[in-house]
Amino acid sequence: MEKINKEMFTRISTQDHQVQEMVFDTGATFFKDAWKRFRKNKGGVIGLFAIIFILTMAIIGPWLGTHVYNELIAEHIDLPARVPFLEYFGIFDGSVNGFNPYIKKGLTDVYYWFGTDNLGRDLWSRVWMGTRISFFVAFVAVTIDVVFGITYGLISGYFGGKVDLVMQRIVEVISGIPNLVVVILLVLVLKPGLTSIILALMITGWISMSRVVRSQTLKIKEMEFVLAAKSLGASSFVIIAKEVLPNIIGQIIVMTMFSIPSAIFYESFLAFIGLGLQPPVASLGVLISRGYLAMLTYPHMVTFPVVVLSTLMLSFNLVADGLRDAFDPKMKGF
Amino acid sequence: MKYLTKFVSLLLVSFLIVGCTGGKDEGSDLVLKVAKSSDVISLDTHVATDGVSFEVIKAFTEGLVEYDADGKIIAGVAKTWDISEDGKTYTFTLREDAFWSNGTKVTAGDFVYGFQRLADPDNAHQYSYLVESLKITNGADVIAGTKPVTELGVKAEGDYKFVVTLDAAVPYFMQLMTFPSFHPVNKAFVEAAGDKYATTVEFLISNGPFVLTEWISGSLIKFSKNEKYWDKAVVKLDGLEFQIFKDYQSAALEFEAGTIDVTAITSNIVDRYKDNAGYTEVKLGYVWFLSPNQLDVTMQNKNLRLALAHAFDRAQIANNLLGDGSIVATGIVSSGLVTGPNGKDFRDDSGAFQTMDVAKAKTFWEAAKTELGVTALTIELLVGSPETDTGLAVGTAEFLKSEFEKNLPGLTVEIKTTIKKDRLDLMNTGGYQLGLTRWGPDFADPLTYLKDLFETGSPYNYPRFSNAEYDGIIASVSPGGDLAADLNVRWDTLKQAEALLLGEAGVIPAWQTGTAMLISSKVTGIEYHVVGMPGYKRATKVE
Amino acid sequence: MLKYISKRIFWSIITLLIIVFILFLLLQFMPGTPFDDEKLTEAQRIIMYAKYGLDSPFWQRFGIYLKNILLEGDFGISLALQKNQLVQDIVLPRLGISIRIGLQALLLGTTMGVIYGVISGANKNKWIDTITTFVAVLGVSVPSYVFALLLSYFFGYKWRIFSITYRHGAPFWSSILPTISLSMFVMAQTTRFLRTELIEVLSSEYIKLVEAKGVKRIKVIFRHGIRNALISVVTILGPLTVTLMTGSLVVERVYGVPGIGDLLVEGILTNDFNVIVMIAFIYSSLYITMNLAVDILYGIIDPRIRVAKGG
Amino acid sequence: MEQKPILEVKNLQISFQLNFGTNHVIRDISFHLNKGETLAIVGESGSGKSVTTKAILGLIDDNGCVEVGSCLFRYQKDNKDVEIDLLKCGKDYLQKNIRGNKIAIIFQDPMTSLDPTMKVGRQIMEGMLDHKKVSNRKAAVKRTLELLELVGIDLPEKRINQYPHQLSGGMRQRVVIAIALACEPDVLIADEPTTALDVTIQSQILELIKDIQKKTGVAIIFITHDLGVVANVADRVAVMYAGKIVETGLANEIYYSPKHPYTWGLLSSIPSMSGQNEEILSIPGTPPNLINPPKGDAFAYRSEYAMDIDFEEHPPMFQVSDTHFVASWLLHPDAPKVSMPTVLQARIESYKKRGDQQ
Repeated sequence: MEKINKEMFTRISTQDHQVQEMVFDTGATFFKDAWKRFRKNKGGVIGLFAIIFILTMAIIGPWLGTHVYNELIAEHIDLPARVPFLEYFGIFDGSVNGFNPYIKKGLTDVYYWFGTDNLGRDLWSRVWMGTRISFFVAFVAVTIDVVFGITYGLISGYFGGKVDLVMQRIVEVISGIPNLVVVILLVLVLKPGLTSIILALMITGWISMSRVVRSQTLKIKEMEFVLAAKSLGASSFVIIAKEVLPNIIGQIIVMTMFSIPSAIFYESFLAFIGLGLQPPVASLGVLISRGYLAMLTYPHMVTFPVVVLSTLMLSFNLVADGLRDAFDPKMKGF
Repeated sequence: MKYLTKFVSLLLVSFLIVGCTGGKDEGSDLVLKVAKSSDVISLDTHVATDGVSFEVIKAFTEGLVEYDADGKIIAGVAKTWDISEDGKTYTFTLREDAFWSNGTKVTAGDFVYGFQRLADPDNAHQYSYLVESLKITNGADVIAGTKPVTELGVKAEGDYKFVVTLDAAVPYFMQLMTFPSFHPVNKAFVEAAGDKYATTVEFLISNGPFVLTEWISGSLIKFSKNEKYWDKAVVKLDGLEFQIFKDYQSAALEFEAGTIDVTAITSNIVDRYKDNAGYTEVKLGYVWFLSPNQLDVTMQNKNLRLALAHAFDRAQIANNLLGDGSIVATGIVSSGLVTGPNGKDFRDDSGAFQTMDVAKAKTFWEAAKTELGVTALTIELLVGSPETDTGLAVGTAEFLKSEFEKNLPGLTVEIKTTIKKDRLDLMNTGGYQLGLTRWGPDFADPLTYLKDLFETGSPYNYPRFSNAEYDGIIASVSPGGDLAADLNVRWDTLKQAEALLLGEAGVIPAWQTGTAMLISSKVTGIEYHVVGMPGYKRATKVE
Repeated sequence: MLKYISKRIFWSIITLLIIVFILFLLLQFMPGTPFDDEKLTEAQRIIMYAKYGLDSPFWQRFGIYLKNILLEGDFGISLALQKNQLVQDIVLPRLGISIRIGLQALLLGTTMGVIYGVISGANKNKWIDTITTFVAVLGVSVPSYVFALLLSYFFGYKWRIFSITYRHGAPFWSSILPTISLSMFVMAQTTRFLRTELIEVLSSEYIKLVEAKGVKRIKVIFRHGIRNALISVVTILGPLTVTLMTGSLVVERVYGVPGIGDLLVEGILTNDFNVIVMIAFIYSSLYITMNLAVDILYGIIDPRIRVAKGG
Repeated sequence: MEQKPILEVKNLQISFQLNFGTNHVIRDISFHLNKGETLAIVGESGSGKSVTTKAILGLIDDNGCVEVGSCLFRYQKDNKDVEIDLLKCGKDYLQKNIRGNKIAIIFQDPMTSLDPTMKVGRQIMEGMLDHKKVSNRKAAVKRTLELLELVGIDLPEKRINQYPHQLSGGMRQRVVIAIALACEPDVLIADEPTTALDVTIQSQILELIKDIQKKTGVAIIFITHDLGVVANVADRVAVMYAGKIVETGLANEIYYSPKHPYTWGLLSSIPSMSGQNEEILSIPGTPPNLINPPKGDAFAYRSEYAMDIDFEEHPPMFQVSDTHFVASWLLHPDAPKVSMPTVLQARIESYKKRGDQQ
């Protein structure tokens, strides 16, 4: 108070002080905000790290091991996991059901970190290669079905009316057939293999994306800024690309994150019933289905791919959850 | 994970509280419980083609003759039988105390009807070709539809005399009479049942040691002892149960728990049970082989086929990959199938072919490359993916790929997996290069392989192997051929034929299946055969 | 309301017919035939084709099939799995098993899901919420067959508590593991959904007003929160049924449950067309009926919709 | 009037924890409510008026926190005078003794403030039954019917069994009021009770509230952003801006001789009641963000009367009369003399006239 003096009571123009106002910009900071919120979500962050780790391992993992990928060594079949150093602690020491095949076979300085399969192949490199393939299948399938789903949803939602009616009938019919049935039949019709699986996943995967995009589009197209753009004579394409799409991008990203694990699951299920990739190419699903047959005897064959697969799916879901919360304005603090 | 376990336990507890009473199987006395990996496809003796169906049919019907435990032919519905001097007429005298489970007598007419029904082209029964291989008079014409079924060379002389006439002497005739397709069929019952015949237990009658009492699709096939069976004194079991376990591991666990008496196990889990008291390996007649399709230009190259034939380690497949009692197939005719006039098994006597020899394989490979004018080659290996009874077809294919690529530099093998039906379709229509397939013997004679699979024009000739000399040899040893009569000469000629076939690498045998079985020590008397179905008639079990 | 329902039913039937057509078309292109067998000759195959009417042109076949289904409820006979048997005779007994296990799973899953969802939603951001949320994420992300493997390994094999496979003699006892495996996803999904709903409901104005009335927190949650949140849980019953169907394909295979999921896979692997179409038909009708039922149910339990439509 | 006020808020500071930082929503406010009177708290949305009242009942969201301050509430419990600090007594105590029972609240939007799945009758009865104000259900029904009648709902027997969505907005708000009155509270907080309603319904509800106060003698805190609404209802008015009270006084003082430029702004922005084409002035700009509250007088940024000091120091409360306080440097003796805009002046004159006529 002591600083108060008469001069301070001169009236001034408000413009001089406008700069002090906190300016909240939308748009560019939208993702920054989302990212900030996402970072607070422990599950999401852990999931993100797990995905990055698994992805890294899928890229470099096969070469980290000491064995050649896909090499069959008949003398080394059915070996459980054995890791140097850890073996002294009684884990990963290569024993199974009470005996140690490494010792029995005289392979004293052979180490397979994840063990070998029934053809004597190194599971470490197969698991990571399998992860790579699962990733690949999921990414390609999801990328394509996301693009298709978005396009479909945008058109259906934006143009509405008869277009929407017809397009939604089509969606209704397609979604009436259980996905798995369609996927199995398509894979068979197209002959089992990588391309067929991707194609089959694609054909069935876009539905949910298109639904979300459509409902969001319906909401957004009634909003004032879109109506304004319309009245200014902007073309539909411009409106969709510049006004609608940027506003539903959050939802799209979240949906995409949810689609990836489901694609991975479908692929692994196909493998499980024996309709997977062409051997010796193996995805996680293939490894699980093969390992499952020996679960009683050599549980390591199924354990490692199951752990990786489950972790991967879990992580994607955690990240998707985190993103959803981050993008969802409803969850905003206040 | 730890939490998950806790959580699951919690779930369970809550579920248990909701109220459940653990149902246990009711303990019936002396019921043999057998685990099967697949369900019955058909109970109709003529429609059935698969192992489980035949095994079931064999348990509730009986043919003219049967195998005993050692594979000798013994009386069935036929008390005695006479073979004419020229070996072309078989006269069976049927026992008069054989009854169908509905009380009617089993008569010669039932056999006549059964044979005719099998051969009837309208039915397109898969095993009708056996009528042809048996050289039953007019058989080929009836199947082709050019003569009515009544012209087939079978007749009933009264109720208890059944006569079959053949165009030529067939050495394996009696063996085939044990085959379920030649079991009697009750005409009146079939016609009364119409389309429903053999589709459910109600529309079925039996004349064998057991009666089928319950068939729950996908889970259970139940038999009880047939009180009307003529030889019921021999049947010790009160009942028989086939439980269906899609997964061998579950079956094995049930075996451990004592709820199952007999189960097969796959190589994947053999290691776990090798030391089990109940562990047995049963040799089966199925031979798995690589079929090089000679409609394919590349596969027409003999050197290539030979290179492949010598380039892989069969012992690894049989002993390490499978390890379930499977053995190396040194030739196409299975071991234990037939014993020759010299008292030797055909397999041992004929010798080992296409043994692994990498150097030799490489030589053939070089020659093949030169002839084909290539430095590198890609071939496609067709394999059925979920082949139910052999989970390991794909694994074997992967092993073969690795062996071929390792030993024949420049060769790339692409594995093509597809469902079994599609694999067979492709092999039937010739749309493949190299296929992994199998053949089970239908009767105890080398011809079951050599003739049916590799004679020019045979419908089962997947490799499209065609060799005039070979066809000549096969014709000469086939029923009615020049050399068919002299058993010693025939034997040697058959060996010669196999040598020719395998020398050409018209086919590349890989292994002969064995099945690792777990049979409870309480059980005795189940009869397993290389050809034909297991017999449960004389099986027994102590409590 | 009645008009709405009849309109929905009409469209459902149209949808079903289109689905049957699509399946028929797909099956047309299936590789192999139901008759491929090691020992069946080409000539015999042609006879078989003629015998079962598979040699006639596509439209004619489809017409006959449609006529048989619609007029006689006849789905044809099995071509490969259980030869010559009426498909409905094979499918219907198995459908019972599948539905029973499905319902058990639905019941267990939604019950547990509601409990967890309420615990989690009412204790938002507390440790118990974190745990239940994590379990729920685990439930939706781990494939059902992995659960099936885990459960059968530990409970069936390691500890020998439950039967490892479905047994006809003990239909309930041996269906516990399949039920649990199947219910995991339902449980997780319900938990997640209910949690979100409950949080939203609990943060709504009317809950604030109830709190302002001085009603106890626990009463607020039970009397108002759950009541309102549960209404929307009904909407996910439709999608959950689909999940159960998909799940049953997997779980029935692992546990050897002789249900229709397992039969469908077998049918597909053996090209048994009639079996495939009938099961897919059942699945689709179940799904469509379920969606319709959910819509109607939603209208019944939510007074807002109930009256809006009624008046 | 030497009776102690029934409710006394002192130096209240509330902040909300957000992802980006702390939002200082309430920045040191004090006010009191006397028995039986109506206090209007007026301010733009976001000025913190709702938060204040929610804080009194302990209803602020989980991320909100009362940093400093007290809220003394005096009431009778078992015929004894009790004085407690509502901010410190714990949620259980609030729930058992205060909420609904002694202090009731009416929310802004009747569309969202009723449980859509419960019949209105049950919603009204809920509070009485829980607080044991009635002995049994039958009595509760009887009381509910009375309440419905009191709040002016016709056919109460029918309405009692209806769901909220079957009622119009005005009726719903009447139900909400009935809920609030169910336990005969000492204080009624009306949080913008008419904002979401049509103009005609608005005045009906206002009349109702006035009427109820007459009948029951309940003290009312009336929160609004619209000074016009409370003109006929309020005994005293407190004007809030950016988490602070900037001007408080008797209704007449605020309406007829407002001193704070913000109050001027608010008064100017009241839509004309006379229906003549008067100039309506709106206040330029938006309220400041309170995560980083501006230094000095928060309103200065929007005020055309801003002075240098406004950006340095927050003004203290200058007392104009016994009841009239203003937080503006303009009342500092050193400040240049400014007077309210002429438009407003004209308006006030017309109000006065009308007021005299009435």
